[in-house]
Amino acid sequence: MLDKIGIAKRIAKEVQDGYYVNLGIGIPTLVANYVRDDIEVEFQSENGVLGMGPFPFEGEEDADIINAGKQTITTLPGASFFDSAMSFSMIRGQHVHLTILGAMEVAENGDIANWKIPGKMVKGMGGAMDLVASAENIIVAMMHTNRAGESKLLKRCSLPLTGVGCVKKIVTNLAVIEVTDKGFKLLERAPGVSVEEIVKATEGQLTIDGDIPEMTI
Amino acid sequence: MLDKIGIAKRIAKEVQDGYYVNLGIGIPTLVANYVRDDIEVEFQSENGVLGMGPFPFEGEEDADIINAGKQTITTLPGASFFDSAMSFSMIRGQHVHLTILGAMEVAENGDIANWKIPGKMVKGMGGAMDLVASAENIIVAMMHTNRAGESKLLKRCSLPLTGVGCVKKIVTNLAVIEVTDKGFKLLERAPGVSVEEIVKATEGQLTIDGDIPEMTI
Amino acid sequence: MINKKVNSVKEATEGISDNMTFMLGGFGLSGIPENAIKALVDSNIKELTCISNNAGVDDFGLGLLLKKRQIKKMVSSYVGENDEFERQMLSGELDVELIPQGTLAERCRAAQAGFPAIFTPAGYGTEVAEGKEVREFDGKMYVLEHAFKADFAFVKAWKGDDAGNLIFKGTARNFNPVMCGAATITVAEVEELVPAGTLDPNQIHIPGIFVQRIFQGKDYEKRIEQRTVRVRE
Amino acid sequence: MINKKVNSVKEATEGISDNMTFMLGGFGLSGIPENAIKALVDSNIKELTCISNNAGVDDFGLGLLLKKRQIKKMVSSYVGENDEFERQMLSGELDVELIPQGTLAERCRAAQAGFPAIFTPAGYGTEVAEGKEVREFDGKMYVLEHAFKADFAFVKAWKGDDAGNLIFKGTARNFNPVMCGAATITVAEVEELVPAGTLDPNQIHIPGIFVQRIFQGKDYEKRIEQRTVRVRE
Repeated sequence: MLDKIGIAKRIAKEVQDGYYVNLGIGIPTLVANYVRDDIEVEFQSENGVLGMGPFPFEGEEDADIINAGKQTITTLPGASFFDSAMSFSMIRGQHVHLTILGAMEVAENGDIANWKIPGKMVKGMGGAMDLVASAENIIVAMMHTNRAGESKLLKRCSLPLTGVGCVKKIVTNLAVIEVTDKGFKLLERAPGVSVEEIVKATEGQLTIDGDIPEMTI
Repeated sequence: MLDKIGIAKRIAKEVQDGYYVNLGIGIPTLVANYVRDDIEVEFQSENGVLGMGPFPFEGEEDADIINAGKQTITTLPGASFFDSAMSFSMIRGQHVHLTILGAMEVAENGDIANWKIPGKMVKGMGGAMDLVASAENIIVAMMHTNRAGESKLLKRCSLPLTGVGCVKKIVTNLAVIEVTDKGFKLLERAPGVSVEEIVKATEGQLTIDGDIPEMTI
Repeated sequence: MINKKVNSVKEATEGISDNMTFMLGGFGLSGIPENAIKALVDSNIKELTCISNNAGVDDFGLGLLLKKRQIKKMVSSYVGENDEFERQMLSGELDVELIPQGTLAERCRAAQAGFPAIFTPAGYGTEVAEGKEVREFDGKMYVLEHAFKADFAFVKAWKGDDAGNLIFKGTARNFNPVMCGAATITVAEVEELVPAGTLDPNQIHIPGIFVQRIFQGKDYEKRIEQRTVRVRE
Repeated sequence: MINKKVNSVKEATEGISDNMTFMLGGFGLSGIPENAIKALVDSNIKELTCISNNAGVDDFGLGLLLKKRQIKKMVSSYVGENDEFERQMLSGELDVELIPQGTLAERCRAAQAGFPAIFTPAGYGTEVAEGKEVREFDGKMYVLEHAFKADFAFVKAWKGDDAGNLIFKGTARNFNPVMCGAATITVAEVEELVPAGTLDPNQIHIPGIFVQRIFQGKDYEKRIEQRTVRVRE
């Protein structure tokens, strides 16, 4: 079974040379730490920066240079700053190749819910609805089940949607799953996790085609 | 009767303190030379400059600094350069207060035709259609009649339109005319021009209300 | 040069009144018009509608207006990090309209650029699209979203000149440029106000035509929400 | 940093072929991609559709492609100053679609920004709006215009870096920024190509994400169409 860092490490393998990537808050943010050194990747943050680098050294924080999680950041050579309209031009115009974000629920048709739980305080969708409605390649990072042990990979989402039919891949603590025309398809098992455990934890239609390899991270 | 410079001088009096102004090619371009010195005005050119100044001194021309007439220009303190989308944001968003342009025909309902003569080589509308569809205040600078002596102030335009119901005022070699709900309204006569001459040269409905003063330029 | 300079935040905010709609730049606490917000708090005007990506924190930014219950409605994409906001929202005192961040930006830009509405894919199939026109283009679905209308836009820039030209710094740029010219009156406050002719005309982010009033801000706090650092090895 | 640098205009124009649609930056002869145009001429590809505000003059700019009859259709706002153009247009050899300048800019920007279409007031009530959807918003009429689709965009910038970031100069900026990212492949040529990290991230006009290939241009002629000067007193 993977922990959060394991999920981030596995997703990092999906990042390819030449990709512009938008990382959501939480596990997705960790992905940046595990991308291979020998490929060229740039990270975009929807508040208006491309070419994000690591956190600043203590004492070098700048209130005017933050990411979408409001964290102080630095930039790398080749970086640029821009306004919110241009930022979403990059996203909506599909210039950003890959979006990695968390979710509360994903449905077998690729629907995603990650912004609102009725009856609870709703903080808002931020840029998530733009990202999922636009990106060609969307990978969800999440736990396979919620705290009550219920599957988060569903036949249909029960929560208000963030976007429809958009998720392409899901990496959880248990598995790597592709979203296909015929529902979820199991691609890889997490180390030490059996196919049976994954089936049990998945409510939506799950296709298992032949031997399912254990993932390497 | 006014010559082209006279028309430009008369129109210059319409330019008010704090106005951003877009000047078309021809007579309108001359207007800049006659605006009062004691008011603050900035000239915009739709190819991407605000705060245009006079032509450069010989030897100081820069191929990268031109106006919409492709003439080399200079800029004044406070000027800025921008792309074509932002330039038309200024125009379409009505941040430019006044547009002055030439015309082949103006109709009594404010329609304007100034870009195309069927059967002749058509060069294109450039920014004129955006300008006339957007500006709150549009003044047309033109001769009252064409070379054949026919009125250019018509009941309806005969040429393909550039914009509908948009012209607010017309300054010709003979008169200053306002476009109202009830058609053309004569405001001023050019020096030495009689009301009768103006009536004769105007095909569209022309309201003459009381004594018509001779203009001062 | 058309002079946009005013001498105080008081002069810059002249004309504000109850029931108005304001746009306010900033993302989180970065790039917010600190001086204008303080003036709004001091003015005691109320029943305001505020279009702003976020709603500040309890004791800073728009949180200061919320605390004094001057805001009737917030139009934002994300409103976390604010207990008083949560209390007013859950109690029904505060009306909140949540819209996608890119839609928020583009509805401002539409107002700036004279577009009545835009078609965006964001929110299609979600409750954000409920009651709105949707349309298919090339096999993809889009939602029709309208340009905002606002009385004042309050923005914060890094540098500005008397002609109203603005330059922003880093990610403090965010929503500030798209709000310029998107309201009837745009008020810009800057960290450094210089005479016209000082800034490079080639490097202006927002030309002065989109700004009605500009003033030299003061006492910028520029608070950091998430101070994340790494250790020097 | 994702490296966009290619070493020659030949490499930069790889993949061009007959029947393609190109966007070309520039206003008049100012800010046109001189190197790319020459490469297109040398390539002998034909039946091209060119989206460009103007069509050059007889012996420069797009006029060079017209002279060799490589262009099937021009999409422009203004096409004066070109005798060969006039001859081909009047003889029916060349198809010409004239559209308002602001509409041209915004149909590029729509493609760049992922919008399928826009509502603009320009051209309402004229032949430009014939056959197009019109709609009233707040008592004003607008025409629905669609985003362009193009295979290549050729743009010219003043400075650029290996990451594809661009800075333009003066009014040579014009249509170049709005065409970046508006085609499948954007090719930028620059007067000065510098290593990534050299340009101020705060002063980039077009971030490299909108550019697929960038190269150091050469032998810029930068011709002036109307040399207007005043006499030194």
